[in-house]
Amino acid sequence: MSLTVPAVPHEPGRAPESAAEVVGRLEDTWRARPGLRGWLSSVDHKSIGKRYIITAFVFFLLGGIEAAVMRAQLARPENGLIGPDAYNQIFTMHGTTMMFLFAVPVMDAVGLYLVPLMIGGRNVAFPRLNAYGYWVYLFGGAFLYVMFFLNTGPDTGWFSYVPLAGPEFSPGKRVDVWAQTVTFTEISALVASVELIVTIFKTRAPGMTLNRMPLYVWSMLVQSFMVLFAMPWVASASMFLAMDRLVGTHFFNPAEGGDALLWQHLFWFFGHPEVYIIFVPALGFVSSIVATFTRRPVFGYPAMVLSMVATGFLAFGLWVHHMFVTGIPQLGASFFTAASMMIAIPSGVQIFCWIATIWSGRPRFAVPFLFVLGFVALFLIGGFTGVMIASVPFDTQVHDTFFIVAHFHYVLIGGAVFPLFGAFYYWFPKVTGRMLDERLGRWNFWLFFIGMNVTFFPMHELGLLGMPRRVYTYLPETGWGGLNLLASIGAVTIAVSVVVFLVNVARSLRVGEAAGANPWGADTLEWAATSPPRPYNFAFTPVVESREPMWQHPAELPAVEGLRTDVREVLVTTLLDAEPDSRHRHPEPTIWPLIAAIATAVLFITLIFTPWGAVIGTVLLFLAFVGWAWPRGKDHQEQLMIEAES
Amino acid sequence: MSSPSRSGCRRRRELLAAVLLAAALSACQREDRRFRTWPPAASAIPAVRQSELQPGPTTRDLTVRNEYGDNAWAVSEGKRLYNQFNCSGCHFQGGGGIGPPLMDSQWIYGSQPENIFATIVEGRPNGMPSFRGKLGNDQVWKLVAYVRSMSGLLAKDVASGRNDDMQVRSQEQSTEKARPVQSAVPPASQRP
Amino acid sequence: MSAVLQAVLQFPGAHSALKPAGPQARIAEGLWNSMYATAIVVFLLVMAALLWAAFRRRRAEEPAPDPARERRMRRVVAAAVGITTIVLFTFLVSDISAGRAVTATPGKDAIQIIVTGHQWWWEVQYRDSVPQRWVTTANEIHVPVGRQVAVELRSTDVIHSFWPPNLTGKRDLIPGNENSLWFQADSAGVYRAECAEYCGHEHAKMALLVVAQSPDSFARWLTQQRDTAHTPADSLTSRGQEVFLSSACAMCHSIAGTPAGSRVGPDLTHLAGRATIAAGTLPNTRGNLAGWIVDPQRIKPGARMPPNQLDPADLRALLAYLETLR
Amino acid sequence: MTGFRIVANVTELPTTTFGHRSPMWWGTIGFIVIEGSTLFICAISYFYLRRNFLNWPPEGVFRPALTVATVQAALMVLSNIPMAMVDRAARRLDLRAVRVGMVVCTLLALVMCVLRALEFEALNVRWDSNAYGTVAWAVLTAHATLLLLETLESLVFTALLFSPNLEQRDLAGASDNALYWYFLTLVWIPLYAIVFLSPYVM
Repeated sequence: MSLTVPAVPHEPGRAPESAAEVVGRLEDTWRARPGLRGWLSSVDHKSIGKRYIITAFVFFLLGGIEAAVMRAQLARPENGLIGPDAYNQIFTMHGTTMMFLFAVPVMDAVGLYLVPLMIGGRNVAFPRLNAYGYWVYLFGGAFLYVMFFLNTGPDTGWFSYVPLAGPEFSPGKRVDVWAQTVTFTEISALVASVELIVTIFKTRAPGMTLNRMPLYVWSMLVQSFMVLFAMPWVASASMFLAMDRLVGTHFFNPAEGGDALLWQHLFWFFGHPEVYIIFVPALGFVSSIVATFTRRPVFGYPAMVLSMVATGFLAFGLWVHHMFVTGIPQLGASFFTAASMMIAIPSGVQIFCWIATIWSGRPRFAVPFLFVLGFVALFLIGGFTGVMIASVPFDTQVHDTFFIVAHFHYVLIGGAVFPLFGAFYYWFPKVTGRMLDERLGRWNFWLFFIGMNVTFFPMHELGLLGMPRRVYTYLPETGWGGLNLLASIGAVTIAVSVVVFLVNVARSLRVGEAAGANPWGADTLEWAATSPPRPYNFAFTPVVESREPMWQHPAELPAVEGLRTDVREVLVTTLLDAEPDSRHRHPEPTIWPLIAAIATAVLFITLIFTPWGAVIGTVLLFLAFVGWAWPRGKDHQEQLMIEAES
Repeated sequence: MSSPSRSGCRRRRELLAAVLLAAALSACQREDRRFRTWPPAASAIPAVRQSELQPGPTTRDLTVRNEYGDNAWAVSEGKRLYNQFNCSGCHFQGGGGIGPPLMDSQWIYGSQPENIFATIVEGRPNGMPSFRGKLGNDQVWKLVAYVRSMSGLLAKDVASGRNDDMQVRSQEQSTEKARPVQSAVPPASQRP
Repeated sequence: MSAVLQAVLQFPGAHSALKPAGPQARIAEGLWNSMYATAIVVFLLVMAALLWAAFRRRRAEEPAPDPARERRMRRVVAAAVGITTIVLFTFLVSDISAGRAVTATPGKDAIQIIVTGHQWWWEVQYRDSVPQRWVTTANEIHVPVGRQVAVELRSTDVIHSFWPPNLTGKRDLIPGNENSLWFQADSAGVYRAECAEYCGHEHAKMALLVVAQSPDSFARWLTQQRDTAHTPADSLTSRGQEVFLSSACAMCHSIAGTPAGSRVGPDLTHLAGRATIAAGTLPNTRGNLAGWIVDPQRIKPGARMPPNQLDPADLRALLAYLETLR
Repeated sequence: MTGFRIVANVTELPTTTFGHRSPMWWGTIGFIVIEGSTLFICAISYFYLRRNFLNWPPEGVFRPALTVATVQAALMVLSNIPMAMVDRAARRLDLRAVRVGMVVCTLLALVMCVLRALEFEALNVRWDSNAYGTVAWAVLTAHATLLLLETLESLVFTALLFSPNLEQRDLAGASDNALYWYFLTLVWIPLYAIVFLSPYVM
């Protein structure tokens, strides 16, 4: 009763179908389901990606509002705008939102939207899992904000150091909310990383060997591996914390043999790579934009790839430099100093390669390219201060001061948010079919660039003058008032620039110039699809023969035919050389990922209030996954075959 | 102007708003950190009757509501004060020793907040000192809330978790509620 | 640049890493100066290269990737990476040697101090071979100029961090992990130390003063601190002492020589000799003290000091008594 | 819009693949990495907290009982034999053998769940007694969670094998399930050594 490979529906010598016919049938097969239910059951990486990006951007705005409130409070000494309780919640919300709900998700989101298009695929490898990841993320973020508005916002910092965040010093449910939000977002980030790795490994267009992958796809591959190895640390740590708080375990209780430093090791073993998890995709944005706007391939492709991989590895050897003032032995500290300085080398390689690319290319100063130039300036400053604080004697002076606040905002805003805004301007026409306005874009860029420097440059000085971080106010006698006021004025400028961006998006969606498939004359495959792309992305799976397929064949791409068009089917290729290997069934739209995400949310939220939550949640989750996994038997061709054989 | 369906919709919305508001208020109460305001009940020491006899027609006392009993932060402050003011010197971590145990269901002088308040402020015979004038009313009410949490009389999401100390008893938030029983003396098993 | 900004904005320097008054702070400042100068040079070079690359005048028709030019570019990029590596390596070497100097163990004759962090104040203890000569104070360290001070750092609740930037870098106070550091003040003066690890509501108002004085006056100070409090001499101050002992004050504070011996709050035996109250928050004046006693939550919301509704006469007496605690 | 020029036809390619040719296999590897890291972190924490104690287990705590845990460890190793048979049967598309093997393995998984409940007893310490108890429970609970999930998944998958909706490519799922099973049972051996044996030697 063994089964055999099914007979393929293929007639040798048959004339190839006409493109119009294929497109007609693909439209039918891949059509999105109508109505609200259809919307909720979408598994298309583009609709999920768009939701993901918009959600992350909403969190960016919320985090920005929190930042504005903090800058208002700190604008002058002994300000009475908000008290310590509100301030502590707000600065914790700001950090948690920006790191867990904005920066990592938005990078994953853009990747989930772009990567399948860039590698000539129809969708991500596990579309339902993708939808599940999004819903879990949405519920996690919404949960945090609902609790915040109920005065249950976490108030122990985005790093939640024990014992302050432990059961004795943080009564109530605030820190539990934080711990569970972290768990939610870790799940979605881990899901996205598995998703992206397998998509990149197995569904690249035929001929797109690893050596021909766009640099952006490389950056997402490196980032996904980093997520895979970093996120379990914080997920475990937050679980330990929740257990200490809820069932009285002693992970962090020194009196019973626990250890407060264990938390710091676990947290920073995740927390340092986290910065690079945010930063590495930005390198991919920059490389894409630089190539397109200098009209030449990025100089030194192998060096660029190797330096991203090196960054990914080195990022795991730096965590202790967040703990230089906890009293670790000097020899150990020297190792981490060395590692922290060495990671500047791959960054240097990349910056030099981009400069070489720009020098030898023919630059066009469109808005995305402006953001890249701004990125280089800001990231250099952040990088320099990064090298400085790798030095133990200097770090003991500026650790936990506004100097560090300045440093990582230069790295994260300069190094990640600027490229991200560049990416918004660059790929907006692909996603919406319309161009963003260039004039508003320039306003957006210059206000952001100036505001960023006015806000954060004085903070270096404040740190050296002794202003610690995370203070809700300061005394007039300290003399920190002037620079703080300056920083607050800069924050207003940044806020205005973000408003300009929102106006630009709102206007361009309605009256923006229509973009063709490839408005910038770019080199990668996503520009072969229509703007916005159809649900199946490409009528035929393209075949890749170089690193710049769209420059090589601007008019007509080589492609393969033969994937079924009556059901959703995608092509699976081999890992290294991307040779066509098998045809893989793509799931239909389904509501079950949403239901499974609701069950997950019930599990984590009830767990805060009762240990029975584990039982209730597990049962619900089990039911949801049964519904998810159970076959619908849509395709009779395969089914009949197995019945006949058994 | 208001069609039935619309008013029904509005009623539903009002209901929703009310539910949300209730949820918000209950969460506020649990999570509030009120540094300066005092609960109304703290404005005066309630006179708790020591005798059943009373002049005139028989009346019942109004139960005093200790708002700190719904506030996790106040309860944890109470726990801190309990240790700092050396309540543990006699009652230990609730198991009792020199003084009666506080984590069981037996109450000699009553389990209501105002009873415990009176016990702390007035003192009791056989060793419980009077803390009148030594503690602010506010602090006493926090202690009252914590003492009640030790025998599970507060909601579990308000009661404290473990301290960063040696483990001598299971944490308050895992303590099952014990129905208070009036008893003249501590049960024999817990007598020293 | 920082010097210019300072000149323009007139910062006081009692709490600044840029005005070193001790060996470690001086090493850190030296590192900062050299790294800052290097950073400016490198930044200007890289930005010049970038702007030149972007805006240089181009011939009308330049061939895109020209192999000979690519080879030249490869050499330039490799050279730039090489220089980067050398600069970083220089930093590393100078940093490690600086690190050695900073962490060297203090000498045998160093003064031993125990600093204990509490939410949100500092307990300071000078130990001695004779326990009767131990001195406990709060929120203020007195040290002699030119002598090493070894500080043992402890915490009873959450993590705090001890940081007098003019003297030395910071070190965390971690419950369950004993830490220590040493510093030395090279010139007399008052230096401020803020708590540098987020520790809850009043992390912003948890400061400590380091008073560096001549060895003689330090010795006088220490001897005087060993005394118990004077017995009140007049009726007003003895009434004040009565108020202290019979009210909530004595539940938390101790005054050596009186029955008040609780260790919950700061030791007040020599309160009047300290420059500030509420952990470096307010100058120690009669008015501030009165405001602090009556309504501390207005000054430090969340602090553990409860409000005290005292009769005005009692308050006056109490203040008069506290002012005698020199 | 760019046009397309057909250069190849992929109709002949198979729709069922096993091992590293299948995306699901890679997905499973991904989740093995995640869960393996989680277990690794619990194990690291175990040794990190060990440093805070003079005696391990701390004084006054009994060492864990070994009988149940040893039986469990042996069972886990041995269960790989039927699972490897399922894996091979799936690869040669032998539906009947896959059905029989999965029923056996699912029953074994249920037995392991029962043994796991007994293993908690065998630790001889509560999670809230001290950090030793805490971290021993953590290792055991982390693995128990995965075991429970795998048991549930095997149950569903076995039921699916008897469903009329079964498709040929579902058999690749049996192979992926086997891969996860190898991980789950074999990773227990070092964890067993840490939680149950190391208190006798450290």
